[in-house]
Amino acid sequence: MPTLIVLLVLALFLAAIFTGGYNKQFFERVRSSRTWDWLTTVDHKKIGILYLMAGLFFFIIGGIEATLMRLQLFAPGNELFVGRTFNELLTMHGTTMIFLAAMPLIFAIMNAVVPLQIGARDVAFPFLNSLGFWLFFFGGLLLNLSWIFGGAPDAGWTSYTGLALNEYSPGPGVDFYVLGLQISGIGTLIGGLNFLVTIINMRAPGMTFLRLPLFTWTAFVTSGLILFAFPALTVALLMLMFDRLFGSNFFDYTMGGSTVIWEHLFWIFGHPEVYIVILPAFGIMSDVISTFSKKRLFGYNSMVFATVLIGFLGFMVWVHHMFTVGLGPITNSVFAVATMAIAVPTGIKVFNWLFTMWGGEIQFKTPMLWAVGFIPTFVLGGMTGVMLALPPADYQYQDSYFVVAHFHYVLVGGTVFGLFAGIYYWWPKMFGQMLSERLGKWHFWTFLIGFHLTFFPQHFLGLFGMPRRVFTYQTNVGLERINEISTIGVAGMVIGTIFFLINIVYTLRKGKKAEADAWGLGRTLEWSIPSPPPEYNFAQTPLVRGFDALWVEKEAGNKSMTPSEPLGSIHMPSPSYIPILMSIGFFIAGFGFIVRGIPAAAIGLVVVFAALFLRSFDYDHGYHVEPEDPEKGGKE
Amino acid sequence: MANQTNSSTEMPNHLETATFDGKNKVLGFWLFLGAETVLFACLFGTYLALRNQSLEGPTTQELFDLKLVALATALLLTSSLTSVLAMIKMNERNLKGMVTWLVITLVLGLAFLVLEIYEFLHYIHEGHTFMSSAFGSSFYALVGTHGAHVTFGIIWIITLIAQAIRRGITTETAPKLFVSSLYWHFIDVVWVFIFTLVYLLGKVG
Amino acid sequence: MERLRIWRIGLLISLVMILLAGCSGDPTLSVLDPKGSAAKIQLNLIYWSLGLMTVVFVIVITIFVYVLVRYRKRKGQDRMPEQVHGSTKLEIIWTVIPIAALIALAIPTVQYTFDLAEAPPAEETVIIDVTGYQFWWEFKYPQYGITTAQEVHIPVGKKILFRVHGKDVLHSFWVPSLGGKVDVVPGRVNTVILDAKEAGVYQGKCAELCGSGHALMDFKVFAKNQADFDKWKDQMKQPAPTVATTSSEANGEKIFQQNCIGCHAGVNPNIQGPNLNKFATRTTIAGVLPHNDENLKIWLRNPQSVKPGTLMPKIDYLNKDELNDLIKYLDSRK
Amino acid sequence: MAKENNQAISRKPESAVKHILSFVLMIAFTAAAFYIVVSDVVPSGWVIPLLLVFAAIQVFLQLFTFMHLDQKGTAFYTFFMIAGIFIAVISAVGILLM
Ligand code: HEA
Ligand code: HEA
Ligand code: HEC
Ligand code: CUA
Ligand SMILES: [Cu+2]
Repeated sequence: MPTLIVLLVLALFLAAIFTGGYNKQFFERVRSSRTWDWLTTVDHKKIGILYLMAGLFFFIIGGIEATLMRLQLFAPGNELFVGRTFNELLTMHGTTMIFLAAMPLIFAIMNAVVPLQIGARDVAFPFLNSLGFWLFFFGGLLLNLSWIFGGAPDAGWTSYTGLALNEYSPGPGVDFYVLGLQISGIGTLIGGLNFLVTIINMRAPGMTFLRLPLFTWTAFVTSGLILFAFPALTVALLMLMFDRLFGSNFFDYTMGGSTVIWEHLFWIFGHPEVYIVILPAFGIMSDVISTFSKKRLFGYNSMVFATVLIGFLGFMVWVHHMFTVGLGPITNSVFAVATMAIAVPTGIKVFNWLFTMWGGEIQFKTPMLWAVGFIPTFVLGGMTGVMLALPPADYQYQDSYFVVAHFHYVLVGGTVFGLFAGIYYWWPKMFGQMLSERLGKWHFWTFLIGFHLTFFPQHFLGLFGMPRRVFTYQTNVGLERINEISTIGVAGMVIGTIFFLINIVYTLRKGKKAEADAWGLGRTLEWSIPSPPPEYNFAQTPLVRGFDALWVEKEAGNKSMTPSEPLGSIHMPSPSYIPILMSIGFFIAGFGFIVRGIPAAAIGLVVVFAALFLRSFDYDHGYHVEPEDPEKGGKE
Repeated sequence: MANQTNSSTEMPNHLETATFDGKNKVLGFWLFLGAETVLFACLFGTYLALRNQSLEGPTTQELFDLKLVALATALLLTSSLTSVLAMIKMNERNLKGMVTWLVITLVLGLAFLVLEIYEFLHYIHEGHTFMSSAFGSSFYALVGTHGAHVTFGIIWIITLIAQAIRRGITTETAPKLFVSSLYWHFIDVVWVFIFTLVYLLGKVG
Repeated sequence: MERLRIWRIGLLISLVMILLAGCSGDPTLSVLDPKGSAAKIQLNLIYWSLGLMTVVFVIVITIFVYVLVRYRKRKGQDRMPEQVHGSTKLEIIWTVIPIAALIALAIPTVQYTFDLAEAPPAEETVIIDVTGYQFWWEFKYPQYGITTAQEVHIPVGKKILFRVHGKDVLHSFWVPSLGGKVDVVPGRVNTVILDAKEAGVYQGKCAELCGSGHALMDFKVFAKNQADFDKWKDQMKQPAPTVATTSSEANGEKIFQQNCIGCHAGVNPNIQGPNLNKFATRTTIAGVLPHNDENLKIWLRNPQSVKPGTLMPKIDYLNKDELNDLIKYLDSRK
Repeated sequence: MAKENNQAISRKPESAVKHILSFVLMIAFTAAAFYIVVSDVVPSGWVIPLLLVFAAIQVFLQLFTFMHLDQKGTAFYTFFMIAGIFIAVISAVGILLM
């Protein structure tokens, strides 16, 4: 059946081309269309915008799922979404938010900003960049198709086995989780690798490692974490797929398997993952705070050191998610101490931010508002994190709403606030228009208030004995009022998000045009080129003469960067349809496996290999463009 | 910018890193190998944790045949050497020499694969299958993933030989050939751990 | 403007805080109202860490508010701040002080972690084997040969060693008033040592997502004085009355033998249901409904409507009389 | 793009001798590993540690001869490989022991 569908679609597709559409003109028209341009682009700036749009889309989906859950929990005994449906909502909410909203939004900003900050014309592997995006996108699509095809996964975003095995989660739900995440995970891994090589190899002359802007540093460390953490997820998902599809016994204890192995593998990936999503937010904070305080970042070297240390320690603490598994007091103690240690580098960061503002001249533009809202919120989340790190106390908190409160303080109050700061900050650079300050402020205040109203009370829910992942709770044990408040708070976040969407639409219609140095306070290289930048970014690769490269020039009285090379024609990579083709192949293959349609899966894999083959013999050398001379009004 | 060759006109003596693309490729590939290391570590960890869960099936002691493994090891180790010799020929711009060594590498790799398939068939016959127990699952997952890497490596090297013959040793083919050779050595490194931690340890107990 | 709003939020948060801090939850369910020594130790650590965190937070917030107020850009101002690079002295301070704070946290943490894992002397402990099933709990007392479900009885003041077993998926055994949780891991036996300082009925929860009915996988702990506990123990050890006293009970027994025994007496090893031998002594049905005939009817007619995903099938094929007889029979199981 | 990248790292062409030597060593260590397992020349407690040492030496040989990490300009490769191995060991030991 599924194979039939796939074949049918394919046949229709070919028929359409061969009967009606097949003539040279048609192809020409397709090729010169805007859509084709976006589908095949390998330009990091456009890929950044694609990531941004997809990430926001999934953020709204995840937010709607959260809203529905909160509605169910508004009162005890509600019957909106009970049992399995609720579990599907909570699984898809967590999975969507982490993998399909937070991660791509981070990649959006990394793509838009990192090459500009290091003075590069593109990333190291433009082709892989595009491939990474399309794999993520089709993986996410596959995951969300589960709602239509037989039910969403319902075993939690952690998908603990036992429950996630066929016997206890029949139906294709968890298969969608496994294959959707596998595909988008490969995309993420490719993206991380690409940024590592970009930052190592593509820096402009003079841009030494200790002159990198902090956002680039965090992008670097985050990419390193992706590189080493995602393989664990890959292996875990592979094993779960084998267990579910091919009858192996990794996790079935009656056949000698062990559910604890899943927990290990998941958290070996999962803990670094939470730092993957917070570190870029730290980087954004550092850039935004120093810009709007009109001051150099306080303690740059220790900031870099702290970033690297957090990344490194992130791999040695995963067992703090498993304190109640019964691994014994020695293991628990060791991992508890390792976990607490992370508070030290994080604290260094927090204090450095505070002292960056100290003595500065703080302007509360929207990005800075988010940054200012971030600090106390994130610190609160970090504090509860340290409280969770104490095993005896964690025996009480674990899997209660206290944990839910903790991770929303760091994920929303940290990552999401950071991302909003970054989006407002770099929007002018990405789109060439300023977002409305007034709507931005409305967005900030409604979201902030709604956020605290929703999640602060949840600490108490946990302490009063409410486990997480429940669709209802008892009456008369002091939980009703708090849940009510918590649900009401969501309204603030919904309204805030709507303000944001209005802001985007409004700006795209009649936004103010942005200058090259959009905020007038730019310190780093991206503010030295027009907004939005030309396709080759830098007409001439700049010569970097210190940390905060643009600021250095400003202080020396220069209006722009000193070029490091003569003006000349610039080589650009050609767009390619292979990434999207390959991703569609993976998508079909994944779908085939899920519906147990081996032929469909085979067709998908054939497409993948065909694309690989095409790529292998692809000797496209790209093309050259002549940059506009910045002296002759090319600039700005 | 991506394809600029070295500013000096004379050919550099390490072709694989003579261009930006080449440099990026080699670095990117090393990073990829770093990720693969973690991937295999997870498979090893799982295998070692589950290797005594053979239920009614044969145990490691009963199952493994060291003679076969020794032969496979010798084949793969030798292929690692021939692969590096091919790279030396490549940097001497000796297409014929390079292709010869690569073909030898391929033959050794294929022989290894044949041995492995034979071994698997034998085990399945003994009642040790992917589905018979957690030991079986983790064993085939680990050794099978390695085998899949070998298979992929063989196909990859074949396409690269074809390209090298068509286009010669250039700054474009050289990085590809070079990273495929890195890949091949890496497979060998993984095998060193497989024969140590799976087969030899399985005999020791 | 901004400053005003920040204060308003601060006010709001502290208001909520006061509101919530005023109560400490339900005495049978709250972590903040401990009734056992493990919970007490854990609460001490919670308070200690909370205290330390509050201090750190106050420091951060003080600097934060000061900076925001003092250094915000005023109208018409255009000052060029000094571009300081950093300060080694300050940086050392905020590295060392957190380390000190963490050491102060780590010492009791490690201490308590080992304390809580220490098994009490065997003679003085009551051993209870707990098994978590989708979505109910079984309790066995190997020392007394008692098996029960959903409700576990313990003597006040004695250390109880819960040995936690799993048969299907992960669950987690949690009695907030008495102490922290431990996971139910199939293929593994975990232990947790709890005690109750005062008599009472404490609520237990499953704290690990285990399927559709996870939210309703509740149980109760009855902490009793030694005398009461012994009485209960003796009653449980009595075999349930074997001879039916009335005809409807006899009829009920027949129905039970025909329809229910497969799951409810351990005959079928795959589909397990709770032991109903002493069902009439329980205060709840399936751990969630108050025990009365009305609710029992609801449960039997459609268990899924009470607990989504439960493995107990609908008993909707019995007529009214048969159902009443069955209920009579169940009521006689004490 | 960056200046320091503009010069190809010029290294001496490698000779085959080094690699063949390294290969001989690998074969020797492999043979030794197999030998100590099938014979009992080594006390049983020592076998496993010794096996691990032999494997580690072989990895070193592969990385630093066959994979050319002994050459100049490979600092990043080495750094990431060591980081990978470090995380790999933690993860594998973590899964295994707990
Ligand atoms: C962005 C994501 C993010 C971040 C940054 C963190 C940061 C931290 N997390 Fe969190 N965590 C999650 C996301 C995150 N976490 C998620 C998603 C889960 C749940 C997963 C699930 O089960 O579904 C989780 C769960 C979780 C647990 C498991 C709880 C349980 O299930 O029982 C623990 C336990 O130790 C923990 C600890 C910590 C610690 C110690 C930090 C530290 O890094 C925090 C450090 C920061 C500070 C401490 C504040 C600033 C510091 C100072 C101002 C200096 C002075 C401070 C001191 C002296 C203390 N987290
Ligand atoms: C980055 C990650 C992230 C983010 C941003 C969020 C955001 C939110 N989360 Fe999320 N959450 C998780 C990650 C995240 N969460 C994870 C990992 C879990 C664990 C899952 C598990 O247990 O497996 C979890 C679990 C979780 C729970 C616990 C469920 C349970 O245990 O039973 C709850 C309950 O309140 C919740 C609520 C919310 C809310 C209200 C938001 C809000 O902040 C959302 C705000 C956003 C919106 C409200 C957008 C809506 C916008 C609109 C509706 C606009 C209208 C649309 C148009 C005009 C088109 N989350
Ligand atoms: C397929 C197996 C099965 C059959 C048949 C079955 N039950 Fe059950 N029963 C269960 C399971 C499983 C539970 C536990 C449900 C839960 O709490 O999730 C249960 C729970 C109960 C409870 C609540 C127990 C408690 O400890 O609170 C009662 C009462 C009960 N069953 C009565 C009956 C009667 C009467 C019949 C026959 C007419 C019957 N059951 C048939 C499986 C079964
Ligand atoms: Cu059992 Cu949740
Ligand atoms: Cu963590």
